[in-house]
Amino acid sequence: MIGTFIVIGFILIAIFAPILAPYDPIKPNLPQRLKPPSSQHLFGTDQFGRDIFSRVIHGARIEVWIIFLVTVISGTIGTAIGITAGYFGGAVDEILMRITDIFLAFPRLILAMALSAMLGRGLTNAILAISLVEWTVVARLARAEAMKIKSQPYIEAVKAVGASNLRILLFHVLPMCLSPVLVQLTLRMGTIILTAAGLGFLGLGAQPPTPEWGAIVSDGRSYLVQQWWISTFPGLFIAVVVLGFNLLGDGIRDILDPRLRR
Amino acid sequence: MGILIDVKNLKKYFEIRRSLLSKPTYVRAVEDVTFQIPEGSIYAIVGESGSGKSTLGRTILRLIEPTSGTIIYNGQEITRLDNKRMIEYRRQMQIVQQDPYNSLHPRKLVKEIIGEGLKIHFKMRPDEIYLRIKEILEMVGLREEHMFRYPHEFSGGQRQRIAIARALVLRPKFLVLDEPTSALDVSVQARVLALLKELRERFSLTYMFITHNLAVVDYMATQVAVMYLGKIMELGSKDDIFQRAAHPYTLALLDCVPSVGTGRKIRSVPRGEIPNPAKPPSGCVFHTRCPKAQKICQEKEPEFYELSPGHFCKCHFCK
Amino acid sequence: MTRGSLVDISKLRVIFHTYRGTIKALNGVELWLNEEERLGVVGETGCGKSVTALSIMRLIEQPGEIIDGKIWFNGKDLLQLSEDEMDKVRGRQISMIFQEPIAALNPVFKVGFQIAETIAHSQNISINDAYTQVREALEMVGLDWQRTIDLYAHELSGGMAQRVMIAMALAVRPKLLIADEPTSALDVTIQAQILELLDKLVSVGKNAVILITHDLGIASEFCDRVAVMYAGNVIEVAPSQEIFNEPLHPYTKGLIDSIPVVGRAKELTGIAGVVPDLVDPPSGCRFHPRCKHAFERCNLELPELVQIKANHYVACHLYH
Amino acid sequence: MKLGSFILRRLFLMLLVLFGVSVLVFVIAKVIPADPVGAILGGNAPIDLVEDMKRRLGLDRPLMNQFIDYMFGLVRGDLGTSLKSNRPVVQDIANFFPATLELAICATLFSVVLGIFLGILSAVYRNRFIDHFARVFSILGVSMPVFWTGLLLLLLFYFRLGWLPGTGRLGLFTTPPAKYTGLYLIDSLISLNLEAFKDALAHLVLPSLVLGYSAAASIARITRSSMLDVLRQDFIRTAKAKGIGKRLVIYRHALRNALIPVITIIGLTFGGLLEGAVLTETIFGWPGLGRYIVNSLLLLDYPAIMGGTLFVAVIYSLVNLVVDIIYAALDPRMRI
Repeated sequence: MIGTFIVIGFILIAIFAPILAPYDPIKPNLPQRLKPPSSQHLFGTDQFGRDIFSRVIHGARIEVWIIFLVTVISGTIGTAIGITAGYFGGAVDEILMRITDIFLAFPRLILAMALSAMLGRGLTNAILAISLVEWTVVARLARAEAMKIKSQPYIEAVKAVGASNLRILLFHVLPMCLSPVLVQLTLRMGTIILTAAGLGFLGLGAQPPTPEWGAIVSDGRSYLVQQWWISTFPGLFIAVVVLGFNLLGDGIRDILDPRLRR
Repeated sequence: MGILIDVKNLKKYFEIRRSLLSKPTYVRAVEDVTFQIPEGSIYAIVGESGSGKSTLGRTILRLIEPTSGTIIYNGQEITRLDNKRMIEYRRQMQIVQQDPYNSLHPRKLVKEIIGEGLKIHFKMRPDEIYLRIKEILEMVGLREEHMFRYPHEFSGGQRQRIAIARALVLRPKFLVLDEPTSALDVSVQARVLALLKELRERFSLTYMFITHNLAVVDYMATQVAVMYLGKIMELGSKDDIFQRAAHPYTLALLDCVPSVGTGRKIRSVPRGEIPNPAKPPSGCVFHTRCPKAQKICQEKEPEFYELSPGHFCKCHFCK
Repeated sequence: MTRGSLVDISKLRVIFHTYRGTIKALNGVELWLNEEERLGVVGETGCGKSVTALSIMRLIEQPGEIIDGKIWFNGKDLLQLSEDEMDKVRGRQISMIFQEPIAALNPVFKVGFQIAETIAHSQNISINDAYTQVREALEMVGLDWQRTIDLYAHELSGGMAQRVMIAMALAVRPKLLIADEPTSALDVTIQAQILELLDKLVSVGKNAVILITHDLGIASEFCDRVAVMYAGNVIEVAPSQEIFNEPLHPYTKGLIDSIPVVGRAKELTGIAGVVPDLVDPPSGCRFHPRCKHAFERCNLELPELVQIKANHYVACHLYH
Repeated sequence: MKLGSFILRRLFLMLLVLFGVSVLVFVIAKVIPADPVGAILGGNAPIDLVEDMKRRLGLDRPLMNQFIDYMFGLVRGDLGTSLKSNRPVVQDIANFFPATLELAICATLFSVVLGIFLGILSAVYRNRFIDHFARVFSILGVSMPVFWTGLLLLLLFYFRLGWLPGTGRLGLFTTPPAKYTGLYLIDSLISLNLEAFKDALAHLVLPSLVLGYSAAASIARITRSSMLDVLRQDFIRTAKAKGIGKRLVIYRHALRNALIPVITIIGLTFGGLLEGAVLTETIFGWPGLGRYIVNSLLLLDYPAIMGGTLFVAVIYSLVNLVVDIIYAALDPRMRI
């Protein structure tokens, strides 16, 4: 429940960011630099005098954009590769899964870092990099699902009725794989934000002055001792939103797992 | 009566590879099976788990590709037809599977489940399809409004009726019934079996009835084949098997059936366990458990002796 | 208590809490048996026969709950015992075997250890000391003890695993053995072996048995008396020959008319309708919506289990 | 499958994957960047400087030749020379890795012990206070960004309270212990340098805490669900029916089964620790491999990037291999 509220709130903030944010998130306002939180600047200001609150609010848009694109890209690639491997099995499966293994041989963040840096630092390439890491999760799941579904009697029944492989794959196997894949993607959304923020923090993701949350935390590092607010508030937002996604994910898992019902 | 299904020397081996590097072993699920199903009969295949009865049914429909042998349907060899040409035969040969809880696509409406085959095989307008589905649902004892429900809204018996409707809506001639009632309670089983008998009369169908339950065989079948470890041990008419059984395994199976309301009976239960089908015994595959086993049984596989017309038995001592 | 000298269950009610609502699984079950007696409990899926067995063992877990009733065993009401006292009943005075024998054995311990553990608990000795009795237990069930003792559950066939379960259950010499569908997962020849083995061992050990099964043939052959359950109630109890040859309750009759019997050609009638949803069960007699003989009272009042003849009880308004 | 042949098979697969990994690293570093030299030198660099740089990087040669050279180098254990430090990358890794290893080991110990302990308590006392506490603890742990908790703890315990040292592996005035393993805790003990031991330990507390917390949280979550899963199995009902009592049912019959899947998670967690180390090391100025990789990525130091990522992938694969073998050894069902 709390999770749902947080996630909905997060999305609403992203949608209405231009209305909610009192100041421009990017334009410097040097006279107002490094002001502590006050009624004028709820979360204080940074070294360029930009309002942290406005930057964080606009940051929500960026995070939503990241989640959306990564989910779509990695979901599509992963599902396509996963169900092909799972349904056809044999050599196709062997090859596709070894490729997946290669991507899985890296710790995720490190692979994302390398990809992002080599593609050229920036928001779009960071999204691409994260997608190229995330698809393996989807692929493994989609493969397992496809294999499970393929051996179900109702698929055999469709075959008995005379359906072709392509028809079975698209109309019968794919729809059944989709819902676990969507659930998995929802469960991963928290992780996606953490990865994106991590890249931003390291300077390998979204670049200043883009108000990406991880990048803002990084901005505040040098001012940590005196101007603690610059890093604290965006970090808090990351934590709360990821918490929201994780709570939501736990809730979905409980509903889907009939054994846990009570 | 003509022969509808003629199976010759059919084999189906499954390859088991323990790892990439090791040599594969083979499970001989169906080992050199030959038999004929006369048109209009209910041909029962009886056996315990691992006997290959279910694999046999699927191989005949080419849901699993045979390793070798031939399958002749209505005079036409279908063993090596390509997918395109096989489609027409798929329409004529249908299957009802064992587990009604997994044999219906959980996300599709009953109308879509039954209509799928119609869309593949016939160029029909939606209203024609609708009428066909309605008609078949009524024949299996369901109602028109059931079309718009999902499988989970039905009981096991009703689901099995939907599966029967899915098979029959294509107007097939031949139906493989793979343990169609073993997942059902007896009171429901009785009604499904009665329905299957009635539908056979009505559409002059031929059934291949796969089961482990001899009492159901006695109730349903006209012909019986008894399988053990991939091989047919004995086959004949229902009376051949139930009155004049010759194979020790058939006798043992008959003996193991619990009696109802007549008190305890003394039985000769075969000792030991069913061997691993990947490592079948030498000679006669039943010799490890057979009360009559002699030295020859370990060494030589018995021939298929014809005891009387149509009654065959694979045992050295059945004559 | 006069009905049974070993076990007397009365008015047992069990519910399960689910998202869909409360499942009224047992609706006042009445069951009893004497020392060394064998009682078959038969019924179709969801009738509550397994729940009854688990209730006797007090193994009903969340989200299930025993809300009412008494289970007298050997002079004590099991439902009043503390958990510690109950642990002295389980595995000492009452043993249980289950339907899926391979899953019922712990996958990471060897068979020998699991048997020794059971013996150790029942005799209050150490597991090491109990190992000396494992050989005897395995030989009792016809297994080669040297080969079996070091195997894991996944290395056993279903038949072997059930033998191990029987060895475990009977090695403690329980007064009562509860067998919950012990052969339903097995092939007919193996089923016959297991039943024969159980028959022999139970006769020698003088154990009372509650055999839960959906197969009326097995109950009829193995048991002295048979209780038929429907939708959470025991609806008829009679000596096993009698219940098949002279059934009284319309459900029992319908059930018997549904069973195909080898060599006895008859039409199978089955029972019309479906088993009720126990979240919202029918009022009165739970069978009345499917009963050909139902009249007004059946809809209003739950019939009690009353004695009609010697040892023959039925819960049906037709006989009151 | 015998354990031996299982290990052989896994080793073979790992070699195959590692070959793919080296190809992928090559692709990432040499194929993806459109204009690496431009990226390093900036767009307006004089042409001869660009040419020189290209020659130094070997970029003037066909891709295939570059690949062959790279693979031969790998086989000889030569990862090239860092553009920044001008030292062989292998030597750099040898210098930086022990710091990361020390940190990862401390964090692993902390997270495994705490995570498994909390997970078990949580499952056994399901829906009781301890369960609620453990669940809050773990969901916070997997939700809070490591770099943020790190900064906050640094602010509190170093800048404000001054209880713990802030950055680096040792204080400015502590002489590093003689080098045997590169792990300061062990080296200082071997050389009986107690001063250095205490200092190194103090420096390890905050980073391992930050790094270990999120790992502990995910281990606790997995342990809990694995334990709950096992408690629903048939054999638990059998154990209860034996009357051996709740404690034995849980600690003898359930725990061993529940810990088997947790073992694999520890392998994955180690990967998490490696990536967490990148962030933690950056915050705590920890001279480890993670920071080395970040710096080389920021500077586009190609040989260092390739060597560093490749090395991390090899370590990660090895850890997962070991974990798989332990798994197979623990679960009798794997040894068919």
